[in-house]
Amino acid sequence: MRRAAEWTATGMFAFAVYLLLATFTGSLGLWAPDELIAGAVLAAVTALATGAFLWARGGWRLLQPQRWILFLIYLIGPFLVAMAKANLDVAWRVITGRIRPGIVRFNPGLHTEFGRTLLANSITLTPGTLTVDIDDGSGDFYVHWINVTDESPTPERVCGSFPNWARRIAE
Amino acid sequence: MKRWFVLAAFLVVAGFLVLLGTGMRPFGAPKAFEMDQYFIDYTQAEVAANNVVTAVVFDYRGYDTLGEATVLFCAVVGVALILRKVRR
Amino acid sequence: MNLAPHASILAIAVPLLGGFALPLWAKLHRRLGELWLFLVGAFTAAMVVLLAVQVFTGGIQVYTLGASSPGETLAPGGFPIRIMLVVDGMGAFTALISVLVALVSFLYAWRFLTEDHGKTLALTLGLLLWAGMLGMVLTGDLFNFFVFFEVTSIAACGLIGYRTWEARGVEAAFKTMVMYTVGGLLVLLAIAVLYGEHGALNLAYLSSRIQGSLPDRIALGLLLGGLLMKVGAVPAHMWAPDAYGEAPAQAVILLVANTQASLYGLLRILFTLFGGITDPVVGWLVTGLGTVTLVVAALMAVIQTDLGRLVAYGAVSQIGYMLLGVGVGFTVIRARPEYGLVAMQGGIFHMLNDAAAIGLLFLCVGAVERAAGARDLRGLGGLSHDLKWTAGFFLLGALALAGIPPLNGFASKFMIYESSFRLSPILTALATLASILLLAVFIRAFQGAFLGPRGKPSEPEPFGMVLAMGVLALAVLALGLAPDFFVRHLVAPAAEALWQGRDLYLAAVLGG
Amino acid sequence: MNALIYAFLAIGAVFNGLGAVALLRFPDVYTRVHGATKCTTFGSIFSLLGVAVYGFAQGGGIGGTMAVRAFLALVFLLLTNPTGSHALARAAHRAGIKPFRAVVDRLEERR
Amino acid sequence: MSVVVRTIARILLPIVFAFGGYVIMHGHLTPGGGFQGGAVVASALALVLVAFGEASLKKYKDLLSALESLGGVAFVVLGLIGIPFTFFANVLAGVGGLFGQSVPPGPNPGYLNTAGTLPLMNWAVGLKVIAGLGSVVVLFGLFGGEDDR
Amino acid sequence: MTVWAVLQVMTLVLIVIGSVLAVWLKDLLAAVLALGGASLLLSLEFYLLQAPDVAIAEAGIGAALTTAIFILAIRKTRRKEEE
Amino acid sequence: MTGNLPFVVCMVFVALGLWTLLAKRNLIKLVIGLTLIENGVNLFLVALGYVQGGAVPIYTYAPPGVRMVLPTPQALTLTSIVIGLATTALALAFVVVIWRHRGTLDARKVRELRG
Amino acid sequence: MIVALPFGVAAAVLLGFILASMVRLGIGPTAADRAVALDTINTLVVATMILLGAAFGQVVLMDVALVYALLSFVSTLYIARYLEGGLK
Amino acid sequence: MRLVTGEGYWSPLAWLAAAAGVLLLAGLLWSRGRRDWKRGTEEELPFLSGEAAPEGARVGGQHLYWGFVEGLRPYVERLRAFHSGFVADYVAWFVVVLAMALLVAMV
Repeated sequence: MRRAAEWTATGMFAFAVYLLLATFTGSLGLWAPDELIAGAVLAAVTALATGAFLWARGGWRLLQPQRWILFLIYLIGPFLVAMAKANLDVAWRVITGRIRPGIVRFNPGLHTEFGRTLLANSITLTPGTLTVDIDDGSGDFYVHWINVTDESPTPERVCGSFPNWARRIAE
Repeated sequence: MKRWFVLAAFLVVAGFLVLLGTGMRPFGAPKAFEMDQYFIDYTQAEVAANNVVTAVVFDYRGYDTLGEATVLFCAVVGVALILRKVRR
Repeated sequence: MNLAPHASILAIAVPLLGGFALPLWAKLHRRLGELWLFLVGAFTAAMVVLLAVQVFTGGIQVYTLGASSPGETLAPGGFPIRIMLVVDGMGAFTALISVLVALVSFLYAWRFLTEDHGKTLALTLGLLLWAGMLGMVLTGDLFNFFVFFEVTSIAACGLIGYRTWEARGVEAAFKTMVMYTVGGLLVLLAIAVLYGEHGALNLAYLSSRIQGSLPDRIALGLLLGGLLMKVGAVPAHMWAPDAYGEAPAQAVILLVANTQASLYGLLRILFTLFGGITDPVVGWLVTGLGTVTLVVAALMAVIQTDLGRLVAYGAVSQIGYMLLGVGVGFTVIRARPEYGLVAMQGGIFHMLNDAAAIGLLFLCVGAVERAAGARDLRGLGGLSHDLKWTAGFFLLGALALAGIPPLNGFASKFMIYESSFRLSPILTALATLASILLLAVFIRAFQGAFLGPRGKPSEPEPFGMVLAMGVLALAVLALGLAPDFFVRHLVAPAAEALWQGRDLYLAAVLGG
Repeated sequence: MNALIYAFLAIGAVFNGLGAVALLRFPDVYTRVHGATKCTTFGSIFSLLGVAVYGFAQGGGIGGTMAVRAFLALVFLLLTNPTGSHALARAAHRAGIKPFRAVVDRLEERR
Repeated sequence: MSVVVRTIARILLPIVFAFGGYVIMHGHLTPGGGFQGGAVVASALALVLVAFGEASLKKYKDLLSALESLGGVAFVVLGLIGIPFTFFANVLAGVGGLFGQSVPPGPNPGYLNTAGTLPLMNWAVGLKVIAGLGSVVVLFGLFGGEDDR
Repeated sequence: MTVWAVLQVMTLVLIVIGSVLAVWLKDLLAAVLALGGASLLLSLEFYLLQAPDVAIAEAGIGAALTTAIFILAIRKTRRKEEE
Repeated sequence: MTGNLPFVVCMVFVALGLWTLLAKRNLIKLVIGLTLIENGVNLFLVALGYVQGGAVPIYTYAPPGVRMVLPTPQALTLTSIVIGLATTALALAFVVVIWRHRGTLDARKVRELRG
Repeated sequence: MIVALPFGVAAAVLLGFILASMVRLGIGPTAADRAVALDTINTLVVATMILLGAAFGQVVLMDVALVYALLSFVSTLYIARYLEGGLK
Repeated sequence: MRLVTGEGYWSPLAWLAAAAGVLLLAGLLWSRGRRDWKRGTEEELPFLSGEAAPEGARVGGQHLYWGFVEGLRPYVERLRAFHSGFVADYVAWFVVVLAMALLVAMV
């Protein structure tokens, strides 16, 4: 049962990707009917082939639509701002050459794979930080920080509110 | 002695190659292209495909593609043959 | 359904299909794979023979792939756009050689290869190599020629590396691979140049358009270089003894046939594609390289102690005879047609003789290796006590290759000597010298491997291998005893097709 | 509309250039990964947004498809780029490359 | 590889499959075709290999080689169905039915069910290339793991 | 000189640089990286020459799979070019 | 405008690859050299098909009234690319097996077959 | 045949940045540096391809960029896996 | 059964007839001799400079034509060095052939 649901979800995902790729091809709204049929077949095959790979433990929670909305809000809101700040930060450091790097450890308390991934990628793209390693067991993040102000920081000090966002979206 | 001989031969070959590069017809202005013009003009009517390149690959020159698939198959079988486990 | 008009394409498509499907059948059951191989081989051979009959009785056969009928060669504009198979006498002749060799090879491999997984893969590669040879020989399109050239290259390299449990085979395969790839890429470069200049890939159409401008001539040079390498002319021959020496026996004879298919390509390019502009100097190049090849390879064979490598140098030396014959023919054919024709007939006839005789020798080497587990002449001896058939066949092949009269090598060498004497006696002297050297070498090898007191006892060769060798031995005898029959019915049309057939070839493709 | 596109393109070019400069100027692998990833991702996003806006402005099948393609490329970049740089940084650390003038290296301590 | 890479690989895998399928399927309309799409999907196999370790693909080795043979056979058979006319004749183009529609001349947005045997050939070649390149990568990855030489 | 010509020349120069690096570097991994870069820029050049089919094939086969196979082969052998 | 620069660059590639084969001693470097020659030939083929100001030879969303570049060289190049990959894979398989037997990648030491 | 000039100019600028990254690919002291440079080049090329697709006014060209955006990741991962000593 | 060449012809059957005649003659002569002439004497043994043959001695492949091979050796050694087994040399000689072919094709 769970397997079937996973495969269905994978198929839907692949179908969505296919639909994005094949937009503006026909008369039926944006898509031609034959495109839709072909896409459905392709999505089914994709689900059969890759369904076993897509789902890790705890992936269920990602199927709730409110989390997607939250994710979009996060992407457009705090994430984009942080990213812009990150770039200006890099610009400043490139020009002045003032860096004080180090690898620090903190534990944001995330447990699912998706949550950790989301946080890690956010950290990588935001000011002055770069995820170097994640301890699979304890969930410790090892982060290369370009301007170390605290050798044993709290999560908030390194990446602001991101752990909370990640928890809300993925856990 | 042999080094210089080979170097001279290499220079001859390289010289001819560069001569070829400069001595070809001008870049961007093909001299004879009846065949390609035929493909461009008739693909939609004969093969009913929009992509002329695919039409050439699979229809007009489909036999080449068969050979190419054979090359790939040969390579895969060859790799399997070379990297197989041998009990000796 | 009437398959006769489709014989030329079926001769290529069926072995390809067989090669693709063979692993599937073999995965179901081993016997099933062997049965499938037998069926495919028989059908393909039948198709090639049918095609050859058509060609030798009805002239050049043209087959347009993908058109609405096989004979529809030209597009409305009056130029060829699709790939064509064009088979003339020479193509049919070479295809027949490859059929003979390939069938013998499969028959031999049936009992020769013992390992299960590797056997399936090796048979697949052998089938595809055969298909590639047929494709190379029957095609009438330059790029298609290149594609099948690469098919044969890659399949051959995979087969050479069959012995992965020792480093020598893989080393030979790597060296061969480098050479084949460079040669193939330069051939592709030449084809690209011709395409860029004339906007076509059809051999006949290109031939009618080539005027001898600078790019055309450079393309000729590149094609000559690449194909001479693949044929194995000294000094670019060095991959050949490695490959022939290290590959398993059933693959080596396919490699020999592959060399001859490449020689066919060389001839096709010299006589048909560039037939309008080449002058005798090219013939002198081929003649000179051929002479050097036969002398150098024979001399190198003298000091070899490895049986396989010794025979391999003998094989390279035979390539020299073919190049000599064809080169002499190309040089003098305008000035003295009667000798030129004889020389070319000699060179082409020698292709067939060489395939039979050297193939027989290589198969014997394989049998020796299988029985004794070694090939070094310093350790071998006394094998004729156990391998009676192999000893007899080896002697037969050696004598045939050295040109002892009633056997097949004599007839073709006789033709080559006689006509090359007209061009320059030095060539004949060198060729005779090489022949004598080879006789000495092979007698020495025979004595070393087969005569003497019995060593450790070894099991006799299985029936399948004896049968394979017997077929080639029969061919050697038949070719030796009735040379005129084969020359009149196979070789003369082939030589004619090369020499005077250019106009016919062009007319068959381009009409009028 | 044109002004918006030009602005996007200019921002994209500037940030991409910043990435290249950071790649050249920073002292060690980790800082280079910092500069290169952040700046090129951000710059590429703006470049692609420029194309997407151009496509929407054009409208119709061509423009719409162009916008969708640009958007998809953007999504793919956002997915793959930080992951790739994370993998590289981790690999560099495991390969034994020390951070340049690091004040603290907790990861090293763990081993 | 780390959890980040594995998760992103999980997400990317269906995307790459769908995209590769799109490239193969639309070979006669947009750039792409059997070889290109096959290469894309084969890279997805390479991605699985690198992200989840070599062992993850070990059990698919036989399946891949069988699929490759099937692809090759299908391609030749698709050539052979043209044999009433000639080998590789495009008998399905322009006769109506599945894949048999004709296209209007000149630029157009493209229709999926055109081009005769081309889409089928694309799929045959695509299957072949996926399986072939995939098994090359897998063979390289698995070589020398547990050696009994 | 149009923009197209500028792009063309720059891409060609970049490919040549990448290829020379691939030949010149002693570290085989670095050479393979440079080859991958050259292959990628070759794909860009195909793109400029209006050949998207070839560009996709080159991107998929030349830049991704060839690099992967090369790296697997280097992993099974040795990384540095011996002197 | 750019003249015959693309053709010359292709030839430079071929010469560079040949030079690599002649001068380098590492087996993997030799394979890299083969790849370079192949890249040069591929680029040459595609460059042959270019028509000044031409468009992609695909009718889907094509700009109306523009000449198309020649399709045949692109088809040939596709074939050639796949052949190149096949060659590279097989050659690298040989290299790996040679390494397992000999423990060296130096071509000067991989010469048991000589004379 | 560039239809939209600004995109072409932007692409040319990005190509210049690729040249700068190429320098790091050449001089980078460790292999990790070179890998980072290659990763940067990948991103820049994807952006360049999209820009050029807009510049030429041809949508079909953009598929290449999508393919590359997906596949460059694979080669980066292989390099990373190699550097960290995996890939047994 | 005549293979006509430019100068003359070659007929294997005639040759076989002649060979059969010669063989017949030889057999005739041979049959005139005494069968038991050498049986059982030490003349059957190989002659090794008057020494007794060592146990297990065998004339191997490398011993045949020893002088012939040694006489050729100075020439062949040079050729042997030429076959160095080194891949770059293979390519180098290929490049030489290519250069020759290109130069010849220019004529």
